[in-house]
Amino acid sequence: MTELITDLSADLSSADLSSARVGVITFPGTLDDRDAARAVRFSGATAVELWHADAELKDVDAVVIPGGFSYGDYLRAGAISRFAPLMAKVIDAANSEAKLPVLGICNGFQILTESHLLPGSMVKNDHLKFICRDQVLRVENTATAWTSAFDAGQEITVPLKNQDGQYIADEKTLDALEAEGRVVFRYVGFNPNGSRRDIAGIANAAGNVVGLMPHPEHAVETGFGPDHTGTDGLGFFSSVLHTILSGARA
Amino acid sequence: MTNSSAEKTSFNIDTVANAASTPETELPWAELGLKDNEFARINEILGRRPTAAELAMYSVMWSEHCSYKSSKVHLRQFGDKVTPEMKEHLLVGIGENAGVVDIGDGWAVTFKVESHNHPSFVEPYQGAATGIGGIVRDIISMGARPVAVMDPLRFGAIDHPDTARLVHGIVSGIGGYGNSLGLPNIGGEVVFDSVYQGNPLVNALAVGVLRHEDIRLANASGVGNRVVLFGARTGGDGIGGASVLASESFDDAKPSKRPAVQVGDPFAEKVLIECCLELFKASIVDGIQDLGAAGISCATSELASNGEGGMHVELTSVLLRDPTLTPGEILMSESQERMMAVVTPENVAAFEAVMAKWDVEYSWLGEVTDTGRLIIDWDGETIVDVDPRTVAHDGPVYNRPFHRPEWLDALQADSFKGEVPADLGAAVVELMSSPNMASKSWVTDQYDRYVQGNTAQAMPDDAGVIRVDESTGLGVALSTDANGRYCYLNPREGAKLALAEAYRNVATSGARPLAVTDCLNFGSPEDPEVMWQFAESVTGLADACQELGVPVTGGNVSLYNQTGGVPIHPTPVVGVLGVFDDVARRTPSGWREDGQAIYLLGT
Amino acid sequence: MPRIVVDVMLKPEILDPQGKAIVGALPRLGFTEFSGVRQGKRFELTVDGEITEAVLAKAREAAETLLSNPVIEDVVKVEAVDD
Amino acid sequence: MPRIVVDVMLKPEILDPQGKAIVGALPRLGFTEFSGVRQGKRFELTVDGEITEAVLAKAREAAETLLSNPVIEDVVKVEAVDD
Ligand SMILES: Nc1ncnc2c1ncn2[C@@H]1O[C@H](COP(=O)(O)OP(=O)(O)O)[C@@H](O)[C@H]1O
Repeated sequence: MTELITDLSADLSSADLSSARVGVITFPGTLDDRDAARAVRFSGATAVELWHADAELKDVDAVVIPGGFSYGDYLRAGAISRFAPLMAKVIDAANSEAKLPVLGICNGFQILTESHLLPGSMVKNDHLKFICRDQVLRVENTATAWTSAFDAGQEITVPLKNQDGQYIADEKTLDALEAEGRVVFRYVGFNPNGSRRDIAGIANAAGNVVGLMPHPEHAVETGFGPDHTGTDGLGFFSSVLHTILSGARA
Repeated sequence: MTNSSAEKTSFNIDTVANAASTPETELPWAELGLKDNEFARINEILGRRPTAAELAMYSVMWSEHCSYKSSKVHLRQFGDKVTPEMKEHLLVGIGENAGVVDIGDGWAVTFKVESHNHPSFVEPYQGAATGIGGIVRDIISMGARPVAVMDPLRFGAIDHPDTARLVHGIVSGIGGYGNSLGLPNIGGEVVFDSVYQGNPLVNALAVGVLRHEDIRLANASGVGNRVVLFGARTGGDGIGGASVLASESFDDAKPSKRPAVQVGDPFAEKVLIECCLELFKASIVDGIQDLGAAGISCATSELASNGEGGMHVELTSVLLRDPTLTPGEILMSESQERMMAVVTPENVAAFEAVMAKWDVEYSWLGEVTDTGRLIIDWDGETIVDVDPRTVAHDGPVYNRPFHRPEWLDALQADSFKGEVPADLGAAVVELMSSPNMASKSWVTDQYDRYVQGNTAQAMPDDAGVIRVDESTGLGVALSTDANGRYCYLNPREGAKLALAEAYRNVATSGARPLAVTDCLNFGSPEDPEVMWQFAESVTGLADACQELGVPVTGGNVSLYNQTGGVPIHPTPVVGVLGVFDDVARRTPSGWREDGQAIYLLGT
Repeated sequence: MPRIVVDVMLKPEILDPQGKAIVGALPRLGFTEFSGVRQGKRFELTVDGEITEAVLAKAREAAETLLSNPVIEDVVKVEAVDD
Repeated sequence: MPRIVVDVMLKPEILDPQGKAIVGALPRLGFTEFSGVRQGKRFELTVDGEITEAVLAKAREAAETLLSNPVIEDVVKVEAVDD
């Protein structure tokens, strides 16, 4: 079993860590919710189950919108989920002064773009097929709520698996994202889906909302991640723990 | 739930009373695939002619696919050759939707392989997709959470013009459905051989995990318990061939538009999985059965005959996608993503609450009775009144003639007589670049192997490995194997070798092999030479299972895999399941580090 | 630019999971006017030059062979547009 | 049955991977008449009762909010048909 990880100062007890509540939303058709909750637990925080039809966010300090095929990806990936009652709460909380940290992974990223919390959109992979592989990413921005545990420019390997993963936006939006440092992750070595400018993940202007196509929650445990060893995904969850405990919301 | 189908129907209904008073009515039993002796037997069982609806039920349930009428006499060996030690870990054996094996610590696994060969030839994407959907429902109906799938595949020659259509359609169908369900694909096979040109083999294996106390069986007991159908609505899917039933009174042959192809809805199935698991967790359902081939005919007759009583159902309560369906068609429909359950009256409200949460449609069809009869009404009038056992279990059994093919001696004598090539290096390269040896990552990269976070091994390893218990590392290994060419040369030894290969793959991963499932893909049982291949293969497999001490817990038989009179090579696909006390001990295939020593074990 | 529009829909008797999901979502968004939804495909083929009867015939052929799957879909329209 | 047809296409400036694949496949099948292909979506909404101007307005609203994503797609048609 992987030991608890955190890059926080040593005097924090695990009780302090577990006081951080990270919500994981399940929509009909969500697949990676239990994996995301496991990743949250490994970081030491408490994972809180949220159901798309819930009216309240249950006092969570951060939210993960996990991957999967919510509503079958029918119509457009994320198009129907975006209208879930709980999403209205997430959108408000993300835009509020408290800047609730929100991470959208794969289908979660698609839901965030459909919700206009993040710009651009995803279309079918340029090769039109589903692709599952261990993918190298470069962390381009370590100032977001979800990336502070990484070093700038660090290369990490996490699984990628999607069918509609080609990130697109108009040139103006892309230029603005680059200029504002909001491209958070880029594909390295191989662009698996034709995404513009090799973009794998982006953030909103405040840096509390991050979306990416690859799956950090599948790289948190030795033996079950990339090449049976990789645990690079843990950094996402320890980062948000840091964000929460360092008093962003205190 | 309200239902509006009753008032929309306007055909004449063939009731039991009508059948009794009109014995001379011509019935389309031959068109429905029944033989004259079988039709005579139905008349004898009922003591009158069957109604249209009864004819529909018997014809689908007595088909080769549902009744195993040609294979049954041979499959008995799987039971007869089981020793008490082999049964030690067996919680549920052959006969239920899938076998269940004890893996310790109160955990159990259920697994099964099935074929969807013919539908995949007609419509590759949907055929393969619904193949995954069907086997996964078998696993759910045992009370388990599905945790992985595998897909042993056989295609025709790689350069044949039709092969691309099949390969790309089938692979994306398996991925499209399995990926959407959140089931890691942990292994399979891809073989190209021209014998499979008109008969690709699309076999699908699913495995699920459960606690011992969660095992659910397909039986309807407890008089007064309610019978409910839930999931997708019933459409005309899969009854294209039986369109003679479009006219329930057999006089006005109206042309019917019935889709021969079923389209899968993986989203609906994913919701169904979660919804069933919630029902199991709260002990809301007493009996449960998935709807596959033969749809409601199969579910009602099996549930009723496995219980101790009978069942009374009102068919107009079935929610329909197509309101023009006749009762016979509703009974035969193979619409996907449906389940039938038995619920005590006290649990009705709890059941409805779970359906509401997951937004799943359902309708109460009737209840369990103590009459020993399966009674189906249409708007209050009885259209089926049968002993359910006669439908589900007492179908015809054939001892079909078989004999060893005369050409076999010549074939076996035709051994390799060429020269050993001087340039072995070139030979190796040539071998490795053949489509059957080359890397399969072009297939497996289209499958999700990470979802659920418990995959300890998948492609390119010899066996897939899945963790079952996160706290202890308890897990299982699975491998599927077959070699049609070996079986063609010697079906008995070929079947043994298939088991031996799967067994070795599981053992080399570090697991202890425990149980077997098989999918027996053969040509026509009416061909005595094919029947011989079948009999020999089953004997070989049963003997080898006894030798290795692993029982067959379930599987599937797929016959009539032949085009233009030419059968495929006999292809018994064997799946072996093994157990790990801790999957951290798994051993991946291939060299990992420089400097390691290489040993060759065995003979 | 002269174009040919090809519309393809699933055959009416075939299940349309996408349409089903949309029809379920509409009332939740306050749209109660629609009792059913079917989702199909629309292709726009660009033609360099004039759309003659021969070109249209080719488009019809492409619609039946490549753009639709006759096992489950119908070509409901092949038509020249110019705008 | 009265229906409303909604057509949605990717915005012209957005590369359409499916259209591109089709345009590549056409010449291989002997279709050389078409220089470009774009693939979009066609929805058929069934209405129980009459298609009034108010119902059409609702369909337009559904088209803009749910059936299309304005970031990448245009609603090219919302129209009543009866056949
Ligand atoms: N259709 C398939 N689906 C999933 N995995 C497959 C499929 N075909 C092959 N594989 C996997 O790819 C790997 C290599 O397969 P193969 O070349 O057949 O290996 P071997 O010859 O050692 O059996 C194995 O892990 C196998 O399970």
